[in-house]
Amino acid sequence: MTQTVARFKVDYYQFLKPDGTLVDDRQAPQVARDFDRLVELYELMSLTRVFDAKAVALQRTGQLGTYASSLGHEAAHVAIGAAMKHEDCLAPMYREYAAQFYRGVKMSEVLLYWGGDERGNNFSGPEHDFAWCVPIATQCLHAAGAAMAYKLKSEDRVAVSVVGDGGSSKGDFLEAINAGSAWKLPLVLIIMNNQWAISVPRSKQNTAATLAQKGIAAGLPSMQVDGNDLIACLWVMDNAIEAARSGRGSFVIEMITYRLSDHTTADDARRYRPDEEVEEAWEREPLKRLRTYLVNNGVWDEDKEEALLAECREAVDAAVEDYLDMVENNPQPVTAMFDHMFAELPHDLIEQRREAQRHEQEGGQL
Amino acid sequence: MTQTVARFKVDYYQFLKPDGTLVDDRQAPQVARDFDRLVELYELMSLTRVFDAKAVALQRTGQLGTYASSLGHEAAHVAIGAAMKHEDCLAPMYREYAAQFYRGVKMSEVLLYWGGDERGNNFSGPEHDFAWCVPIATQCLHAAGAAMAYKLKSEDRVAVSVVGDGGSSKGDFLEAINAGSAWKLPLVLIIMNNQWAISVPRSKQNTAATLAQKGIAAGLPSMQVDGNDLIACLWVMDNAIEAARSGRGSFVIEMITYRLSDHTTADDARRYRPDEEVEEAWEREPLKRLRTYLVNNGVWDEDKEEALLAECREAVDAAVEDYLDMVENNPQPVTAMFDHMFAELPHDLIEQRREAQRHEQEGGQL
Amino acid sequence: MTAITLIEGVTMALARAMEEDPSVVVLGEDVGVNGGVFRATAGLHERFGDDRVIDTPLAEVMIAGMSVGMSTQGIKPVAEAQFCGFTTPMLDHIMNHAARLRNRTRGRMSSPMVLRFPTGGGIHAPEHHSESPEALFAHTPGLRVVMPSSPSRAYGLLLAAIRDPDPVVFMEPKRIYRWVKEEVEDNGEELPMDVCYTLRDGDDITLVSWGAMIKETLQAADQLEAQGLGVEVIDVATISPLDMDTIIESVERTGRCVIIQEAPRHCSVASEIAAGLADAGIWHLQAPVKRVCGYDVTMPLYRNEMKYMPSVQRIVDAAQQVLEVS
Amino acid sequence: MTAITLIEGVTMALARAMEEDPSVVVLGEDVGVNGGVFRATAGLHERFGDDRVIDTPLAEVMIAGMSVGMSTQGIKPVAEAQFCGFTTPMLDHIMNHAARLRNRTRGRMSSPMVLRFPTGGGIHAPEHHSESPEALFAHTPGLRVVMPSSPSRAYGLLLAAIRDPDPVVFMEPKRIYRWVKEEVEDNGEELPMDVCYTLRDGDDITLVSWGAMIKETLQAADQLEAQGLGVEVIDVATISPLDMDTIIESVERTGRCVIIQEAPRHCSVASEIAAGLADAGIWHLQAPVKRVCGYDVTMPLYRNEMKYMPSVQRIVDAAQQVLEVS
Ligand SMILES: Cc1ncc(C[n+]2csc(CCOP(=O)(O)OP(=O)(O)O)c2C)c(N)n1
Ligand SMILES: Cc1ncc(C[n+]2csc(CCOP(=O)(O)OP(=O)(O)O)c2C)c(N)n1
Ligand SMILES: [Mg+2]
Ligand SMILES: [Mg+2]
Repeated sequence: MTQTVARFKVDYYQFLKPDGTLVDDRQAPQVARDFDRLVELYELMSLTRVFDAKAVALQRTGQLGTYASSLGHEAAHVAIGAAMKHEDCLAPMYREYAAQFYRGVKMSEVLLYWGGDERGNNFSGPEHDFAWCVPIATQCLHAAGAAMAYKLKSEDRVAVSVVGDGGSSKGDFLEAINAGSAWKLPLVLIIMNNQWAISVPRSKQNTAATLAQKGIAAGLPSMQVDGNDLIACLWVMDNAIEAARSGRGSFVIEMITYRLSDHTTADDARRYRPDEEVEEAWEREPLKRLRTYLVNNGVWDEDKEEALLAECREAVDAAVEDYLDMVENNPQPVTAMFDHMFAELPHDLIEQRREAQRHEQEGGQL
Repeated sequence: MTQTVARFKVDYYQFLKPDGTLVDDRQAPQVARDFDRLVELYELMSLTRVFDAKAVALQRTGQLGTYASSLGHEAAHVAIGAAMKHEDCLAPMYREYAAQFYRGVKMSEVLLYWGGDERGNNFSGPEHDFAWCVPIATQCLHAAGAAMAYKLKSEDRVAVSVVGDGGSSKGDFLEAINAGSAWKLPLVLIIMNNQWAISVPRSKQNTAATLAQKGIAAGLPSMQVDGNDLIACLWVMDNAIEAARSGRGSFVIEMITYRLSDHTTADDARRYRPDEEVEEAWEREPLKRLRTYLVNNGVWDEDKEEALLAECREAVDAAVEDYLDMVENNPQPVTAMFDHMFAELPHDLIEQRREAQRHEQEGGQL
Repeated sequence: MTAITLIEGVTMALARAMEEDPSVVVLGEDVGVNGGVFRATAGLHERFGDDRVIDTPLAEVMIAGMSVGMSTQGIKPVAEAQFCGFTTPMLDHIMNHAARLRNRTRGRMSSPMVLRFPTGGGIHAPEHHSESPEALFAHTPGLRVVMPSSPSRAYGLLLAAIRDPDPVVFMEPKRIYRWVKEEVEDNGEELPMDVCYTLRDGDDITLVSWGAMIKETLQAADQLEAQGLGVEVIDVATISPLDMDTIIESVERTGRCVIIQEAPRHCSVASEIAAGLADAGIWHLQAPVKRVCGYDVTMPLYRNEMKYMPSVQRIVDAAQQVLEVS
Repeated sequence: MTAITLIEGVTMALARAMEEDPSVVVLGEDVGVNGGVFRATAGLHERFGDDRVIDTPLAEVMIAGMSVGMSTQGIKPVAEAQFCGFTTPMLDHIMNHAARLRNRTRGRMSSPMVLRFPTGGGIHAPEHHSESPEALFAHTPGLRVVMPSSPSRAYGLLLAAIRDPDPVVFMEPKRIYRWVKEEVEDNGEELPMDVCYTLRDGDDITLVSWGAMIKETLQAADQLEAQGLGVEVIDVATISPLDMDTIIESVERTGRCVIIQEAPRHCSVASEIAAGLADAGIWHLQAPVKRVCGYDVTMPLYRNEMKYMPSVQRIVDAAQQVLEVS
């Protein structure tokens, strides 16, 4: 005898179409009418895009190390930042700058990090936020741990983590989902599906209809959202975070977007994906549609746009200056690699630190 | 706008009720009428149970190391063995003796293994079958790799792996599911949900309705089956394995059973679970219901039962003798720990091997 | 004050630490109601409840990763790996995060957590239950690695580990969990985590070991002393940072050193100690530095495990070889 | 025959092995159409197709575990970890299965697979891209560990690794992927995986190193030779099993030894070599054995990475210190 014992579904959310009009005026959520918030976030998205172009340029001219661009992810990223409270905890992967800017991380700190200086990780964002995380998907378990800490301490805080379409294949992410379910943790796990994991397309990660359904594995509410639609991202994130905060457990959200840039500046995406795909993806990018929407609703115009871009360029230039000043005029001494290993330097490192210092003074360089 | 983009379900299969009658005569699958097969498997289940009791007794008298009993899992285990072809590959956890016996592993080899002698892993089952696997869930990826090998070589073979309710929380299992989906591997993954992972109950692994739904994460057909119902287990396994063999990808099957014994002989389950739960579980155990069914259908009786048990005891006693003879009269020399490390012993081990040999001759013992 | 075993020292330290610091939580597989497969957490669940003594799903990556996460947010996780062989899936989070968080963030964050687990062979356990992976942890910058060999050191060092502001790997030599009893006062006094412990003084030879091999090392010392020799026995106990000074100071007097460990030899802690002697200790050496180790093979299943581990005889032989050199 | 770089030696060996043995498959993240992030597998996908050059989902545990599985069923996986730092999640399957399968089953099964990955610092990469974890693998019984430092050794040793019936960890020093070009004939000839390679003869001092540090070691040797000293330079190349004989034979002549590695010092390969000298080589030593290593700290982000790694100056200093002893 057969008996169906469980049923599940994945819903997809989109409110703002690529052409900048609402899918359905009557069904649009309240946030679609919160123009102050939308304009504020549009400005941050724009700043992020200007920053991004500058960072790539810095790398091309040898002033920055490898850099991972966030081009095309701005709506999704900014929504993550905007939906969180300061006391919530963000465990990012490595390109969610807009979320971090919203939370207080400075552009110069992002540059410091990619500029090969650990001080970038000692950023101005919430001090309980995690730094950028290179080992893919490991951050998801750190977020689960943070959520567990909040739960144990009865604090009304939520942990949020982001993983890529590629990273969602990794056991760390899948175990984090399970942990969220096991302890009903205040945890929001976001799969940033930008269709590519370096050169590996989404279709090679697995053959499932969605990535969101990974949450079903552990019985978590799981949904897809148009990651280029700020309104949908905000709506989904606001709801998930507040539900998590109020004790309703963990959520899995797949944000569907597109990596418009190379994977990082060390990558050349033309080697593995057709130009047409990228061109087509540009049609759906998040800034243009939001701008159209704001213009259509009379809260944005050409002048504002021009002023904003000028402002962004200025802010970015100032950040670059701060960054370069830091690494050129105030570089870390060799001893910095010792001084943060432990709260108190153990005896063996005291000796090695002395040796390193001596060598630096002798100008010892490779 | 919301749009449902994917729907899933988990079905549960049961044909033979705990009281030994069919749930529904008309819906019973053909195998329910294949009495030759059912009797053969009943005999093997019985043998396994006799073996199991003996192994526990050996451990209690110091003649065997820690032993993991299979008490209560006999139907599920035997169905796994019976559904597979010789050329298929089994990657077991550590208690699926009945599956392995069906595939040619000798009882004396199981004893050798738990008796602390690697020769038990060099067993008489298919030489491409994996040995018992201690690091929980890792075997699932070995099975995925085997399935990949068969696929690459265009061989019509299926890999089968078993993991526990506890083990199903581990990234290895979850990554194996994903691999099965990514490459449409001929892979059948079985979650042997016996309600306990040592002292941790199923409910603490996660709060999902089923464990089967983990397969949905990667879009695999996923189902639950009464793991104490041989007919249902056979039907589900037969179908999954043949579907996998014919190119229809991977399957996730949750078999619901109960660990009637302690976790291993090193465990005392009374510390963490109530007697009533165990007593209640005995009501659903697999042998009795199958025996009733066979008796009701006129293919089994008291005499046969008695003869079978006598036969089983004899076979088990012979196996114990073989085992004891092996470890007592033909123990592995100290050099055995060197001789299988590499196809050819590297120079550093040649020296160490000599040293070990010298010490053994000197009678060097701790 | 009663006489307790090493594992009781562990339990006593856990209880003490949980009592004095509400942020301390114990987590792992079967650590709750069951009290741990070796009973190291026995009684803690009853005493401190579900929120402080946490049974986890069966997922080591998760245990390690969540411990890192918790440790950054004001919780002090004392995570248990059920056996040494199951720490391997934890290495990613331990090596790549716990050991690095403070340095990565220039001190903004840190990962004060303890990973404790039973280690070593000799209890007739299955595969992966009997390994000695201390070198893997000790090779990783940013970790402290500790292995006590007595009830009092188990108590004092575990307290120190839990109170330490950085991640500590605390390895428990399970073969001697119940070897000896010792009077240990539950006074909350920790022991330093950066010194070796000299168990016996002697001027003819230095035997260096740690963990369960201290047992055979002391027995070998007995045999050598019966021959009228002065044997210094050093329990390394704190493997990282390694207190080479104490060892070199001893070898300065004895001129001879044998290092005993259960782990395989290649690139091991014993190698590190010998290398330290080949550098700063070279002028004191009157004989080759011998390492008596597990062989460089997989720990055998239990019928042959004792033949894998250094025996008293092998230690005595090595010592005599070293002593014969004049 | 054309002059090729080290990484081209890798690619040439991969192509050769795939050509001669249809069971060889290459798998990993971005190894397919993209040809690997360093281009080590460039051209292979075009030439051998989807079934032989396999892009995997992003899951290192899976890559390692499936490679073990495949290797037992007649496929020879050559798995790539994209960077050294991402081998950590693979350790469980490599240490607990690949290294053990043959022994576990008394030879019934084995795990002939290769795990290859770029290692070491100096290319201005992000965190976790610049580590030198050879000691972790070398400490594990059952694994061969190889690290070439020249195009010809990359070619010959990788061929040997792929043809070997047991698991081999093949580490590629990415800083010197394109350092020198060398004429290497694609003749299918493998090199032995159990000997050190002596790059220069000399009677005053022995410098022992491997991987990318061979570059600085040779430069240090140049400086020392300019002072009229005879410098023997040994490229260990095959870290496990370690050919101590060649090293001891050299030190027998020179009496002095400096070991240079990028990895941190504690419980490292350098420690093993020094320990070997403290034992079997003790009577030849005329001076302390010095190890010039990465410091026992986390590899810094790129602005300071060169200050972490042994510089030519540090090597020369150590050599001079050792040479001063009379
Ligand atoms: C564990 C691990 N493996 C491999 C890498 C190398 N790597 C860096 S980014 C990346 C692809 C990530 O793709 P995805 O998860 O989709 O995120 P995206 O970069 O597209 O945002 C890979 C393979 C890594 N950083 N960590
Ligand atoms: C990776 C790993 N962690 C921990 C253990 C110790 N251990 C052995 S069996 C077991 C419980 C397994 O429970 P489950 O997966 O439900 O299988 P069952 O024993 O119930 O059949 C544990 C924790 C192990 N063998 N491997
Ligand atoms: Mg992606
Ligand atoms: Mg179970």
